[in-house]
Amino acid sequence: MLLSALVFIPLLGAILLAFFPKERESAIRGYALVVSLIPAVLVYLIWQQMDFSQSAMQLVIQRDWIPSLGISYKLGVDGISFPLIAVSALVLPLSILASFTIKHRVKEFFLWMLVLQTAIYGVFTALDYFLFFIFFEASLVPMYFIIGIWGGPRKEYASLKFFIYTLLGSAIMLVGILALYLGSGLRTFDVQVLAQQANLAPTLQWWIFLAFFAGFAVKVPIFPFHTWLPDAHVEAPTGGSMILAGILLKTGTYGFFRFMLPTFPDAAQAFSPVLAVLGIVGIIYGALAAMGQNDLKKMVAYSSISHMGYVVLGVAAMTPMSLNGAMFVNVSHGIISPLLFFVVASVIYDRTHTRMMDQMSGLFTKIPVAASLTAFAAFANLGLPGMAGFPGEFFTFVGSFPVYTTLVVLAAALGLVTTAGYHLWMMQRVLMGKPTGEELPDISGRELVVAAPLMICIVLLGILPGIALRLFNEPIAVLAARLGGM
Amino acid sequence: MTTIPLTYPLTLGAILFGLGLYGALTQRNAIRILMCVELMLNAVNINLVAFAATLREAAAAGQIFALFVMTVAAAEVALALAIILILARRESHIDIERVHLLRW
Amino acid sequence: MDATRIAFIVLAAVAVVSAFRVVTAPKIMHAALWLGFTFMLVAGVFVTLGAEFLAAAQVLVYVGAVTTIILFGIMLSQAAEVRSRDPLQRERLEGAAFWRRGVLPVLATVAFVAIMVTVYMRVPWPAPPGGVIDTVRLIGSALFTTYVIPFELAAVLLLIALVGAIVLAVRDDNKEEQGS
Amino acid sequence: MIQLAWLIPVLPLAAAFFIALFGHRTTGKGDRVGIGAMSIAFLLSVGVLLDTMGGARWAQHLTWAIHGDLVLNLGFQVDPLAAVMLVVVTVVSLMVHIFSVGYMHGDVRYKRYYAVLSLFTASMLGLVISDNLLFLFVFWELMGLCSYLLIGHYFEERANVHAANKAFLTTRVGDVGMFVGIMLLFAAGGTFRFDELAARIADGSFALPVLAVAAILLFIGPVGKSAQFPLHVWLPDAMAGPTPASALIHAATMVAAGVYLVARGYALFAPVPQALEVVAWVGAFTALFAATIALVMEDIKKVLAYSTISQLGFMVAALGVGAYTAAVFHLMTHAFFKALLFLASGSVIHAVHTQNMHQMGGLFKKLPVTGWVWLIGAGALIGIPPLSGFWSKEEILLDAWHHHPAIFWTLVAAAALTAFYTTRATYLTFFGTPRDKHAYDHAHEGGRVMTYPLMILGVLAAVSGFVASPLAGFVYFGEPHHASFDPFVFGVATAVWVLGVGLALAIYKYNLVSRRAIIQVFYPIWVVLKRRYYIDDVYQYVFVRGMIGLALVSAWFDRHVIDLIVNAVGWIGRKVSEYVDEFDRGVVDGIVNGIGGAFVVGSRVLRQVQTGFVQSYMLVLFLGLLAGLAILVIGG
Repeated sequence: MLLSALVFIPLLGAILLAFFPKERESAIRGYALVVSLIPAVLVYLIWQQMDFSQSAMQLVIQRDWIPSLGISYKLGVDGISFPLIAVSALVLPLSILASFTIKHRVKEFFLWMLVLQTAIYGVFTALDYFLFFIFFEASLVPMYFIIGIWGGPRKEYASLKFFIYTLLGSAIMLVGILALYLGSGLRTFDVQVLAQQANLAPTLQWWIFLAFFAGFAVKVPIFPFHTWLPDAHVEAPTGGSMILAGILLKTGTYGFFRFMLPTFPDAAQAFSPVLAVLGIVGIIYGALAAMGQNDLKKMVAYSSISHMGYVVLGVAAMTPMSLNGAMFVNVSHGIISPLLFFVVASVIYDRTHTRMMDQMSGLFTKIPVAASLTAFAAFANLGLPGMAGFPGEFFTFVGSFPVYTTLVVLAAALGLVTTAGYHLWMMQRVLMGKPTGEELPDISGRELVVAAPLMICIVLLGILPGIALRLFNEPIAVLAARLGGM
Repeated sequence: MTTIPLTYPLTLGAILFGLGLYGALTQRNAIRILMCVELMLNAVNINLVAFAATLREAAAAGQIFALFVMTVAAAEVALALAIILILARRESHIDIERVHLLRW
Repeated sequence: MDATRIAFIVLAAVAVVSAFRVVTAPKIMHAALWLGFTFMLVAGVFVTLGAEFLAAAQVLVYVGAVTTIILFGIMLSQAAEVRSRDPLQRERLEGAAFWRRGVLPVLATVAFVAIMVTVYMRVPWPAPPGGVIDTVRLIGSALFTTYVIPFELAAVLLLIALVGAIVLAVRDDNKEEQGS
Repeated sequence: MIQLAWLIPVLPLAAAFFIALFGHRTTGKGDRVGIGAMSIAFLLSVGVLLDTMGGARWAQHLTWAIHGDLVLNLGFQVDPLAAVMLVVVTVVSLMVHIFSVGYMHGDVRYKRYYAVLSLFTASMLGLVISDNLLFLFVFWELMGLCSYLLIGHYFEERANVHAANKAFLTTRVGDVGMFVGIMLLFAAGGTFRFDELAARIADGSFALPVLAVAAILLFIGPVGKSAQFPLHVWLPDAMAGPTPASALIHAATMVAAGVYLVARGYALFAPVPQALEVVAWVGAFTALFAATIALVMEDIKKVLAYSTISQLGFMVAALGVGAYTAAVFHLMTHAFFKALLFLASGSVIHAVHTQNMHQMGGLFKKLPVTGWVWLIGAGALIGIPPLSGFWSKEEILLDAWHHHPAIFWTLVAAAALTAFYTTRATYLTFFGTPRDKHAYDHAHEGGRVMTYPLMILGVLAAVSGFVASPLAGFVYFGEPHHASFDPFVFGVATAVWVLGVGLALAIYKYNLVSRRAIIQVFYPIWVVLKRRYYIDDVYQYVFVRGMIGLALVSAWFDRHVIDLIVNAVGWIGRKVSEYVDEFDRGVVDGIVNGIGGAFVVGSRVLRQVQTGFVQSYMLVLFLGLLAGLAILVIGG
C-alpha cells in the first residue's frame, strides 16, 4: 500500500493542481513543492519498514490487472531500487524548488513535473514488465514538454531528438519484452518469475538481451547512443536538467541491475567484454569531449556520460565490489550532477546570462559564495576523496581491476587525469582570473537551500560510503553470486 | 430452380461488371459514373441469384442477399445524386476531372 | 437446349449490348434509357434463373425508382452543365490522364473479365438442379427468421439515406439564400 | 593521551569548516581559530609522542565498506613513525599559522587562506595516522587539492593559476601510478591495510615479482608528490603561492608525504631489492640534478624549491639504500630548517617586496633576526656540525657508504653543490653591497608575530640534531640500527662542505672570479638575466665553467625537454578533445539527423500518389484487387 501511495500521490497532486487558477503562481509553486515532499516522507517510512540484511523483495503489493495475459499490477522495493528512490525523493523536490525562477506557463510546468515524478517512482518500483514499460515511456512525455516548452534556443530540436531517440530504444526493448513473454511460455509478465524460471535457449536469450540492451543503452547513455544527452541537457531548463541527469539516466542503469543481469546471466557473461570496452570508451571519450567544450552545460553533460561509463564498467566486471561500485556511482552521480547542473544553470546562467566559458572570468571575486559552491561541485564531480564521487570510482576500478586489468589501467590513467584536467581548466577560465563585467548579486537564500542538502549528502557519502553500501550490499552479493556462479 | 448451367450467368455477370467498371473509370460525367456503378451492382446481383439458383442449400440466402444489395443500391443512388446536385449547383459543372480538392 | 436456356442467352446478349450502349451513348439521356432497358433485361434473366420475386423487385426498384431518379438527376444537372460538354467527343487524352483514364481501365477490365471467366470455366460447378420451388415462400420465411436483423437494419439504412438526401439537397437551398 | 590521537586531524578539520563558514564574523577573520586549533593539536601530538615512547600503541578500525563477503575495516593507528611525524607536522604548521598572520596581513582572501591551511594540515595529519593505503590515498589527494588552492591563492594572474593546475595535474599523474599500484596490491593481497599486507608478504603468500611491480608503481606516487625526477617540474612553479604556504607545503609536509609513504610501506619495498635499487637511484639522481639547477636560480624561493627537491632526493636515496631511520631523521630535520629558510625568505620578501636575490644584498644589518635564523637554517642545510642537518645527512652518507658506494659519491657531490648554492643565496641576500638602495632603505623586520616563529624554528633547526641516538632506538624498521661513526665518511663530508662554502665565498664575497662572463657563453638567456656582472679570471674560468656548464645544461634540459612534454600533453589533450567534440557532433549526430532526413524525403515521394482524382483512387483500388485475384488464381 505504501508503494502505491508513493507512486500515485504525485499524479493525484498533478490532477488537483489542474484546478488551481493560473495567475496564483506562488500558490502553485508552494503546492507543487509540498506535494513533492510527501514522497520524501513515504520514503522515510519505507526505510523504517525495510530490512536490508536480506536481499528479497519487500513491501510487495500484487493485484491482477489483465489476468488473461498474465499482467499484474505488482510493485516492490529492495536494496537495489531503494537508494535510487531515496535519491529521487531528494532531488525531485529540490528541482522543483530550483524551478521557482520559471516565469511563463507556470501551472503547466509544475503539472508536468508532478506527472514526471509519478513516472519515476513507478519505474523504480514496478515489478511487472508491462507496468514497467508504461512508466518507462510515461517518463518521456513530461520530459519532452519540459524541454520543448521551457527550454533554451534549440529546444524543439533537442526535445524531439531526445523523445524519438529514447522511444526508438524502448520500442526495441518492447520487442524484447514480448519475445521474453512468449519465448518463456510462462504466460506472465512478472519480472521475478521470468528471472527465475525463464530458461531460454542461449540464442534467444542472447537476442532478447540485445533488445533490452538497446533500450537501456540509449537511456544510460552508452557511447554510440549518447548524442541526445548534450543537446537535451543544454536546452533543458534548470529543474529539467537536474532531473534528467540525476534520475532519468539512472533508470537506464537500473534496467541493467533489475532486468538484464538477473534474467540473462549467460548472455550478460558473454556480452561483458563488449560492455567493458564501451564503459571504458565512455569514460575516456566523455572526458575528452567534455574538455573540448566551450559551453559549460554541455561540458557537464559530457561529464555525465563519462561517469555513466564507470557504471557500465562496473556492471561489465560483475564482481561484488565492482557491482557495488557501479551502484554507488549511480547514487553519487545522482546527487553530484544535479548540484553541478543547478550551479551551472541557475546560479551562473541566471546571473551571467551566458553558458560560454570564454565569456566569463573571475567569478570568485564577483560572487565568492556561488563560485566556491561551483568549485565544491566541480571537485566532487572529478572524484576528489572525501566526497561521494571518490568511493564509487574507487570501488568500481578496484573491483573490475582483476577482471579487466589493462582496460582499467588505461581508463584510470587517461580518465582520471583528463577528468581532473577539464574541471580545473573550467575553474581556471570561469572562476579564476580577473573579474570582468558589472557587479553580480551573490547567491540567494533559496539557492542555498537547494544546494545545502545535496552538499551534505555528498560529503556524508564521501566520508562514510558504508551508509549507502549497507543498503544494496545483500542484493548485489546475491546478483554477483548468480552471475559469477553461472 | 433453373436448368441453366452456372457458368452462363456468371460470365454474363462478369461482362456486365467489366463494362460498368470501364464506364466508371473513364467517364467524366458524374451521373454516367453513377449509372455504371449501378450496372456493376446489377452484375453482382446476377451472380448472387445464379448461385442461389444452382446451390440448393443457399437458395434463400442468395436471393435475400441480392435484395439487400438492391436496398443499399437504392439508398446509394439517392445520396449520390444529392451530392451531384450540390456539385452542379456550386461548381456549375459535374465534370469529375475538375474536382480534385483532395490533391496534396 | 430447353426454352429457358435459349431465353437466357438471348436476354444475356441483349443485356450486354444495352450495357455497352449505356457506357458509350453520346447523349446522357440515351445512356439513362439504355440503363433502364438493361435493368429490364436483368429482371428477365432473374426470371430464367427461377427468381421471380427478385425479378419483380428488380423491376420495381431499379427500373422504377433508380432509373427515374437518374433521369431527374440528369434534368436537374443538365441546366447547370455547359451544353457543349455533353456529346462524348473523343477528347485527346494527354500525359498522366492518358494512362489514368485511357489505357489502364481497358487493360484492367479486360484482365478482370478474362481472369473471372477462366476461373468460372475451370471450376467444376454442380449441375443445375432443374425443377421449380416456391422461392417467394422460401424468401419470405428466411427473411423473417434468420435474416430478420439485417431486414430491420435495411429499413433503418433506407431511412437514413432518405433523411441524408433531403438534408443535403434542402440545406443546400438555404445556403444559397444566405449566399454562403 | 594516545586514545585521543584521532582528535589531532579532526581539530584542524573542524577549524577549517568553521573558518570557511563563519570565519568573517570572528575577529581576525579566522586566524585565531586556526592557530588555536593547531596549538591544541600540537600539544596533543606531543602527548601522543610521549605515550608512544612509553611503548603505547593505538589502533582504531571501523567497517568502512562491505562488498559481498569481503569486509573492509580500515582505520587509524599511531606508531613511532606516525608519532614523530605528528609532532613535526603540527610544529611546522603552527609556526606557519603564526607567521602568516603577519605575512598575509591585509590579503583579500585572508579567511580562505586560513581555511585551506587548516584543511591542508588536517589532511596531512590524517595521512600520517591512517593505517591503510585507501585512507592514505584519500588524504593524499585532499592534500593535492589544498596545494592547488594555496598555489592558486593569487589567482588574478594567469601564471599562478597555470602553476596551480600544473601542480595538481603533475601530482595527479603520480597519483594514477600509485592508484594502479594500490589496485594491484589489493588484487594480489586482498587488503589495503599495511599490517595485513606486511603479514601476507611475511608468510610468502604474496608473489614477489607482482610485489616488485606494485612497489615501483606505488613509488610513482611519491615521485609525483615529493617532486622527484621526472615529475619535479611543478615544485619550482608552485612558488607562485604565498611564501608561508610554500614553507608548509613545499618544504615540510606535503613533499615529505611521499617519503613518509615509502617509509610507512617499507615492508612492501624491503623484500624486493630491484624496487629499492630504483628508489635509490631516482633519489640520488634527483638530489644531484636539482642541486645543479639550484646553482643558477636567481629567485630566492626557486633556489629553496630546488634545494627541497635535492634534499628529498637525499631522503629517497637513503630509503633506497635501506637507511630507514636516517631517512626519517633527515625528514624531520629538513622539515625544521627548510621551513625556517622559507619563512626567513618570506620575511625578506615581505621586507623588500622582491624575490630576485640580485635585487637584495646586505640585508643582514636591516633584518638582524631574519639574518641570524637564516644562517642557522643555511648551516643546517649545508650540514655544518653541530646543527641538525649535519647529523641527519651524516647518517645517510654513513649508511650509503656501507651499502651502496656509487650512491654515496653522488650524494657527496650533491652535498657539495648544496653547500655552494646555499652560501651563494646567503651571501647574495644578506651580505655584500645592497644592490637596490630604495628597497634596502625601506627594509624592516616583520612584527613579533613573524620573528617569534622564526626564532622557535631556529632553535629547533639547531638542536633537533641531538635527537639522533634516541630516535634510532625509537623509529626503525626490523631491528634498531645505530650508525657507527666512521672517520672517513666524516672527513669526506666535512671536506666537501668546506670546499663548497669556500668556493661560493670566493666567487661572491671576495669577487676573486668572474663566473658570469663564462656563464654567458653557455646560456644566452642567462646573459640577459645577468648582464650587470662582468668579472673574469682564467683559473676560476676552467673550474667554474665546468661546474656552471653542467648546471646550465640541466636547467635547459629541465626547462625545454621535461616541461615541453608536460605542456605538450596538455596541448595535445586539448586538441584531441576538440577533434573528439567535432567528431561527436559531426558523425555520430549526423547519422541520427540523417535518418530523420531520410524519412522526410521518403514521405515527399509517396505523396505523389494522392492525385486528388477519385477515379485514380478507384483504379488503384481495383488494380490491387486484380493483383490479389491473379495471385490467387495463378497460385492455384
